Amino acid sequence: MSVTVLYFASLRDRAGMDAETLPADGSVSDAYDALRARHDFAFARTQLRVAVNGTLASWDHALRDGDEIAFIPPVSGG
Amino acid sequence: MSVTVLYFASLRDRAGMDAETLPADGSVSDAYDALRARHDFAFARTQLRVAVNGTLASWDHALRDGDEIAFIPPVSGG
Amino acid sequence: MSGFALVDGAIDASALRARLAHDGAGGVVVFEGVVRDHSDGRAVRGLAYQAYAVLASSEGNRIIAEARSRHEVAALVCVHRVGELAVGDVAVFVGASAAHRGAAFDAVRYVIDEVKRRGPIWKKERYADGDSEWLHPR
Amino acid sequence: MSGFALVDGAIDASALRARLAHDGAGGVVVFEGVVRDHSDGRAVRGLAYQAYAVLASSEGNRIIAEARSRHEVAALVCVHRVGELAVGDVAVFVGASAAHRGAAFDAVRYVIDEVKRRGPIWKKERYADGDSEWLHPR
Repeated sequence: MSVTVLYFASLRDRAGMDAETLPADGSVSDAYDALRARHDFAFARTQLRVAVNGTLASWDHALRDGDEIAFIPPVSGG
Repeated sequence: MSVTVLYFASLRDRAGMDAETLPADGSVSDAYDALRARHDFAFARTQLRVAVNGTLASWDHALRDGDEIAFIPPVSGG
Repeated sequence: MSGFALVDGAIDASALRARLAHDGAGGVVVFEGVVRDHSDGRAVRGLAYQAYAVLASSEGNRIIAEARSRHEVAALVCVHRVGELAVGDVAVFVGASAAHRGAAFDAVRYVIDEVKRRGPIWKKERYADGDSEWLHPR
Repeated sequence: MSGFALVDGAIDASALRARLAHDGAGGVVVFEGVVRDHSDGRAVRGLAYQAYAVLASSEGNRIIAEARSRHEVAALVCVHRVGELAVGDVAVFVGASAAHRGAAFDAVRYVIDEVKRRGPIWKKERYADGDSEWLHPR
């Protein structure tokens, strides 16, 4: 089972990519913890929101094959 | 001694003129009371503000020769 | 730039907006009062505005000064039109620029509220039924 | 008309203003967020905005709907620019028309406040000293 993860702003710079598709299971939390370790992201989960398939979701969302996940760091639009 | 009186909005329509110059003495109040009787103005003094020589003034302002008086009915700009 | 003016022709909102530009200003707020097609349930064809020009200008500039003393804005302008207006015409323009948007919102709102409350300017509505009337709300 | 949109070119404020016109609307309020020449005491040369487009659009339209449910407006639009911007460029436009000006002010302010608070859009500042930085305020 694989999911696609989208990166924005400083997460994108840190990861060095816009997106990646990778094998994953468990929850969105589990995915972030693994990716945080891999890419050395500075943000704790409590500083982020998360979206699944274009909709805001909770951290305990159980991943399904093909899910598109986005981690939303603190915003600064406007 | 004479003063000039400016009329606006419904006061202008009721007086049938933009302005008139007329002999007067006493206070601005006295002038309004006389003009109200002459032109049948609907407004009581308490509904109006008054300006003398382009500046808001009080009703007890004592008229001087050449004063330009304006009675300000309730406003509706904007 | 800042100030109040009466004009007897169309208000050029784009030109006024351009005068608010300021490299230090992160927020621009504009209010435009537009002639509506109805008033108190009656169909409106148009309006006329009349002003006591000398006092409207001094009161308008006093209101601008009050707003500037209360709210930190870079620029603040108000232009009110007089004469005959049709439905959809802009009767009054108020615009502010400011480093922070809250000040721009508050300054514009202060100016339009006070100009409406105190400015020696009067509106005559022309109704679809041919009647017309000066408004003297109280 | 109502709605939220992201654009990657210049925002045409006059064209957006024209879309707010409505014969029943007596008040039009516009907010424009403009790139400032400084930020937190540092000289700014320009900005880049990045958005999560699909979520920014759905959140933006949700914010518009919330504002409409709270404030009686005829039209309400918000357009946010993404990509590279220079000092003085308009980053975001919010405009409302309403029968009564209070509703237009309140709706515009609600939308800009919420878009800034919730919209998945990020700003990268380019400073005069050559440095640049994504802003993640908290």
